[in-house]
Amino acid sequence: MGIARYTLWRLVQAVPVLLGVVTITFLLANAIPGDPVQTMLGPSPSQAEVASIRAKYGLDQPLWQRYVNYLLDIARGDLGRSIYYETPVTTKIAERFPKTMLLMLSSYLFAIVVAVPLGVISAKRRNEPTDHAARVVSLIGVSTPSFWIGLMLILIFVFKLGLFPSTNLVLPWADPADVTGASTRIDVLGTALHHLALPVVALGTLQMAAITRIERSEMLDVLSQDYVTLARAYGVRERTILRKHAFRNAQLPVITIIGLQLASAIGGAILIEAVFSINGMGTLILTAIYNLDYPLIMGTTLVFSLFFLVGVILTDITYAYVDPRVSYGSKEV
Amino acid sequence: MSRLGDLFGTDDGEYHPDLPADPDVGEVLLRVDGLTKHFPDTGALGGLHLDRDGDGPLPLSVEREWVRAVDDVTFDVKRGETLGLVGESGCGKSTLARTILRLVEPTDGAVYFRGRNLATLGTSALREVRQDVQLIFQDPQSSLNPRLSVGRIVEEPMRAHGMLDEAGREERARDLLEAVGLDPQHYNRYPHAFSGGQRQRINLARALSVEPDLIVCDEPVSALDVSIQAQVLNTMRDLQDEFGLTYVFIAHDLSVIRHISDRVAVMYLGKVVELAEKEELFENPRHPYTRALLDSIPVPDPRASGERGVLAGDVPSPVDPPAGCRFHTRCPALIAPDSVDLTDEEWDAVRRFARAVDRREFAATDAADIRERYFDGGFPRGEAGEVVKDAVAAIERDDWEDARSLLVGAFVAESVCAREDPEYETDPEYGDDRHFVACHLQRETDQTY
Amino acid sequence: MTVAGHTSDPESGADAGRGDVLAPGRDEGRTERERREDVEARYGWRYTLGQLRRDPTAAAGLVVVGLVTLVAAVAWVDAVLFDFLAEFGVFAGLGVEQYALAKAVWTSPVAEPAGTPRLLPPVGLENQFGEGTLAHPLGTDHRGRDILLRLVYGSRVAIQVGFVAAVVGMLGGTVVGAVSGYYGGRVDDVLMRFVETLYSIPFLVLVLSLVAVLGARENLTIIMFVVGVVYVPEFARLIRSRVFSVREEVYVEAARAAGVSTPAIIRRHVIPNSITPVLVQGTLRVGTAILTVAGLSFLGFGVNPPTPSWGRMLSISRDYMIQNVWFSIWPGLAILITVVGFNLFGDGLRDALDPRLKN
Amino acid sequence: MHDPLLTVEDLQTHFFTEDGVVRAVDGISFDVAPGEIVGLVGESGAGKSVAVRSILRLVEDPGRIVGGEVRFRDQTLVGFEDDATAADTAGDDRSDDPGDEPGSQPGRPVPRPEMLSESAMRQRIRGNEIAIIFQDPMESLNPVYTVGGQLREFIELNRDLSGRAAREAAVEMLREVNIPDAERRYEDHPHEFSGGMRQRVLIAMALACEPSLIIADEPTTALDVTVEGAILDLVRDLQERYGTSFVWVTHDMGVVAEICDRVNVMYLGEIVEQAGVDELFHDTKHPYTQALLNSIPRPDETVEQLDPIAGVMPEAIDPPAGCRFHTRCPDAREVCTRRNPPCRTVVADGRPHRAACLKHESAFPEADYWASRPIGNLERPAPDARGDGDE
Repeated sequence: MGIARYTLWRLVQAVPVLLGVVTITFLLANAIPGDPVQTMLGPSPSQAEVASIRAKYGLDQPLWQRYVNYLLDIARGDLGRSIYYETPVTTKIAERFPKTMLLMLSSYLFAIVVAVPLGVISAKRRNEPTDHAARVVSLIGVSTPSFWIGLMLILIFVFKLGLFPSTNLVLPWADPADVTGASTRIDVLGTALHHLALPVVALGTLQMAAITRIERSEMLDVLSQDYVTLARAYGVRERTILRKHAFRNAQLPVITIIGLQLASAIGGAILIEAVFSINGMGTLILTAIYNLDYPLIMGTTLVFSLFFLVGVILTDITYAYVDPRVSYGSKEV
Repeated sequence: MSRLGDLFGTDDGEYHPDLPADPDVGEVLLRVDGLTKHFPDTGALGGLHLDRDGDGPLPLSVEREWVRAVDDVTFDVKRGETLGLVGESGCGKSTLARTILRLVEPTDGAVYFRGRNLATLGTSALREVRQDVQLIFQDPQSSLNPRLSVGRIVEEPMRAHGMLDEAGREERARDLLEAVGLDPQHYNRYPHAFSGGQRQRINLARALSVEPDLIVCDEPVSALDVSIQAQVLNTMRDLQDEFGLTYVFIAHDLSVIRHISDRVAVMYLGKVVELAEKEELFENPRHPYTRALLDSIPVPDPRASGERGVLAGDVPSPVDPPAGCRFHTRCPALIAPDSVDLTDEEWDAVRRFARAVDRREFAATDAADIRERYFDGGFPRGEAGEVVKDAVAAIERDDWEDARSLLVGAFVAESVCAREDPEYETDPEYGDDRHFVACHLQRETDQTY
Repeated sequence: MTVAGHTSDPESGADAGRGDVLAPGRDEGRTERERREDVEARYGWRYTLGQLRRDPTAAAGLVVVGLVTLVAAVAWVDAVLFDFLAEFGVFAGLGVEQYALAKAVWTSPVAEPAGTPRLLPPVGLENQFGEGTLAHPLGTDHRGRDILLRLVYGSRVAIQVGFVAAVVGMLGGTVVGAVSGYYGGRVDDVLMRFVETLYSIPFLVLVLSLVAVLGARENLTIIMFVVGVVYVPEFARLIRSRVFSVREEVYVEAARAAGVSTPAIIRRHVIPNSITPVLVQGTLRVGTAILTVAGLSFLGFGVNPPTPSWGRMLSISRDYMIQNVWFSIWPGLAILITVVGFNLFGDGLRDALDPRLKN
Repeated sequence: MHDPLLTVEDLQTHFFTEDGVVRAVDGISFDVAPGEIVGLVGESGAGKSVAVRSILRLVEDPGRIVGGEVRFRDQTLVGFEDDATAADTAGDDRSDDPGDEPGSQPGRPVPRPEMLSESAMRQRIRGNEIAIIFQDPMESLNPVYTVGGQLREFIELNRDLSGRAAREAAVEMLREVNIPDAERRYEDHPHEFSGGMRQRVLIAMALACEPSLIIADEPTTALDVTVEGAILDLVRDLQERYGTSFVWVTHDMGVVAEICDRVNVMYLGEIVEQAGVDELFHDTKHPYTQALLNSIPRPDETVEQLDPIAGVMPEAIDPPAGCRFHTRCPDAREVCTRRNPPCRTVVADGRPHRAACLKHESAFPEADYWASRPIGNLERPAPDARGDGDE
């Protein structure tokens, strides 16, 4: 079975999960005690007001009817209207999503680029000072709240040193006309990177630390395998062993972890967006929650889950690509 | 065989006319009759599973495949004897042990223990019977719960069957530890403090605690070092004499089997291919597989002469075992189909060639080369010769699949070995028990008797 | 591979069919080290604890965890019992007025309740953002309250939340996972699809949504339960896979073969051998829960303003970063040290329980 | 007689664990002549695997080669000499004082200058001159690369072949070890091969590099008998055609009898007997070897009663003082508890038959064995250290 077939299989598997997520987001907003209308209108609204709002949001229909409508709406790409912003939820999400995407992908890039070599070096120099240092860094990394790292970075680089801006992000593909102080696309890119640096470090540290830990332990595990010893016994150079015989095998669990870390990265992104006042999906969901904007809560939750699911499927496919046993359907995996 | 009739019987204490009602009078303690176990080869999502090579739109299929782990196995075990069960990995011997004890549900067939069919017993009755039939496992380490003390482990079966009171159980546990050659003082120790051989002794003590009649031993010594193995084997024999035990002893090591067994059954791919008394089986093996097995074992004596008929190829998949005699795909003595009229030498050459093509053992694609290599310079005559020539032509145009199907179709599929399930009994040269051989070569032998 | 959406738990039967594939004589020819490790991979509890003691980092983790827990316990006892005991004059003449004052400071929304004895230097807005002094080693906050004291009382929230959330996750996960693993079949399918679905919603998003729809923004009790509930899928999967593998262990088969009843097998064999990874994961999850709840408090979910919590302190400190940098450093360090403690301890526990995972 | 291809002299490899020093290999000596199959036999824990890994300097942490010499032709693979300041603790009656720490040991050995550097080992010896086959064919092949790719890599490293030629050599070698349809199987991944086939691949790997010596570490232990038989036949056939020498590690006396020319029997880190295969089986000189032979059942004749060795092998971390086998030896005498005999020649015609047993008076006149009091192990229960002592 080739990769294409495996991909298809993996997508098929995702359908029930996706349906489950949709159901849960629906239940979150609809089956929980408490009347959203009440919250919306404040104390003692008139009967007529209540009825009109109910009708407007379809709340006068029975639960199953609303569920079916919700599914149909989603199938049409309609996530309802935000109560707070009074615009379609999809519009709002489309507006905010790119920044969150940028933030997350950049932090992931940062995390992987730092963690993988660090983990490998740490494993290679096991129990040497480099290893100890890497282990301390990764231990602290997984134990530190990302928002505090953000605060500390702001404290040092913004307030004390004044090197970086403290708020918001600039999209690197934005029109130079919309970006203050930029006249060319290169300027925009520079501004974007300038804005991105601190949030990326703050958000990426946890991922970086987690990946370093798993990279190290997997490398150690693989380096003790018979096939590595065998390669050594056939005179393969230590560097080649590390690069070829150990690295690829060690990446398998690392890939899985990278996929799963996406969930905590999304949580971190919400906090980091709050710390750096980035108007992305994170601040959007917070606004939705502060204002009990149910359609918006449902919509953002759904999009976040979708994002996570896509990430996991991508890592699975990568996994299958790296490990022939998966795509060939071997049971040993 | 009456197994189908019994299959639907559900009465716990079903009486079987073949067996005496009073177990102590009769000889047969355990009768395994047509026992079969097929496992569903399930993938993810229950019945739905990944269709690797299919070409439907979705990589899914709902078809179920079955692993035929044990297929129609029949034998008796007599009170006080040791029946050795030998076979290579994957032949189904461990599954057979578990199916006898109904740790896995049999697909078909019956297991009579003292006249009661274990295959149809209800849960509570089965639990009762398990007092009399015990099992010992291969891995002495993983068969002991690391979180229980040795005393607890040995007492557990007694507790389960409500034997004795707390103090009585402890006393008996200590006695048993001593009986299997351990220090009763170790009653409170945990399994990790013991060596492999000692752990297997703990297993023995546990099995003995409920005074069983029958112990099924699944590779009890194969994880042990040779010197320890000998100690445990000796202890097992002593215990057999002392407690009047009956063993079904499963192993892959023919030397161990020869040492411990009274009668031996050889398994291949889910079937018993030969069963006879020990001396008869080892000195007068009739089944080509048994012979190959015996030839393969390295003898611990440099002066022993040993020419070995190497068994080519791998064991076929139990999901789709060969029809007829399951060994026929590897058998060095495959019988020529009646339609094929060749001399023995010619048939040998054809068979060898067909095998080589089947496994693509050679790279040559030149007719002359093949003729030289497999047919000593001349293809056989007649119809058979034509088939061979066609096949060689197919190889020359690199169509191995075609060549294979030509040869298999003409020579293998037509053979009696691929068409009929062999079941023969012959008179032994050694001992006085019957000698069961599942090989069509016995046709002629039987006729001569 | 345990990625959400994966459904690869081979049926037990198919595995038993491959039972005899076990290679003979694997024990041979291995190095001494491997043999020793194998012997030691199976253990009694005493052995585990012995291992833990010998691991210096795990011991350090244990010390940190113990200290923070102790501090939190003292703070808790103080908060609950102080008034009660003071009413009976227990502290009369013991010089505890100082303490009473300090306590009043953290419970009060304003700087200083009327009528507190003035044994400590006056605290109040004039004392805002004090530098570290003997009286206030870590300085004072925007309202002139002692930061150290607030950290101490903040530990109460952190520890409580961490333990409750982890325990809720463990208990819930154990029930779901055990039911799923025990009944198997349809029940297992349904439960696992549900668990997988929950697992597919990013953790914090799920917590936030749940907290929001429950209207529990300022209800710490509900929040910590919600965090715990969100841990349930993870523990359920862990326990289920553990139960599945223990169920296939030979000693369980041996017990079945000996005629031991199913409840007894579960009680004596399955549970004792399934819970160790759960304990390890639970320890690590206490740390994660502390981080999560700190994040929630930072976002404004959690305890009400006068009650100190580390996340809330950090949230407030944002507005005063220019005035006093230490105000935003100490709570973060408190979180860091506590979580490092739990991580070290959890790692040590894992190494002790399964030496083969040790690196 | 030829000069030996490989000479191992007083090789010592210890493991420095938290619990103490494990003397896994404690002063073994043997040699391998060209074209010879030399067996290294013993039970688990005897130190066989560590010994052969030490030859190629493949011992991993916390194991370290701490002494002795390994020469291959005229090259020194391992060569240690004692520090000049060292007190001479070596000798026949090697005392087993437990307190030796790796750092504080007075006679800490230092590598001799002629010992090959790591890179020389890599370039000239490993794979090139000496190849190794491990016990577990499942674990010895990297699951993410094709079998052919791995084979080709090793060939390219160790022979003057590359690209197409290396590939052809690899396919040729796969065919040589009877892998059907080799051309196509070359592209397959290890998990698509059965256990026996993988072991063939490993043998092909070893042979393809055209080494002078192949170390086979229990290569057939994980295999079924019929597969094992086929592999043994294959090895013998290939050995005759290529003239490669083998060091064959096994615990199976049957395999030893079948394939080896000379045999070294190991017990607890030491070689206790060294002989040609026929002499070993039919003129056994060490009680351990004898006991081992007495305890195995035979496939070709019915042995009514097995005569096992009492007790279990002690832990190498705390070996018995004196002769290491004396706790289980039926012939042990009082002197055996004090003196640890080295392996000395007891029969000298042809290649020497060596044994490390004091009962051979001609070789150990100083021990005065026969005058010593028998300690009668058979009646006495083995000392109960930590629950060991099987009988």
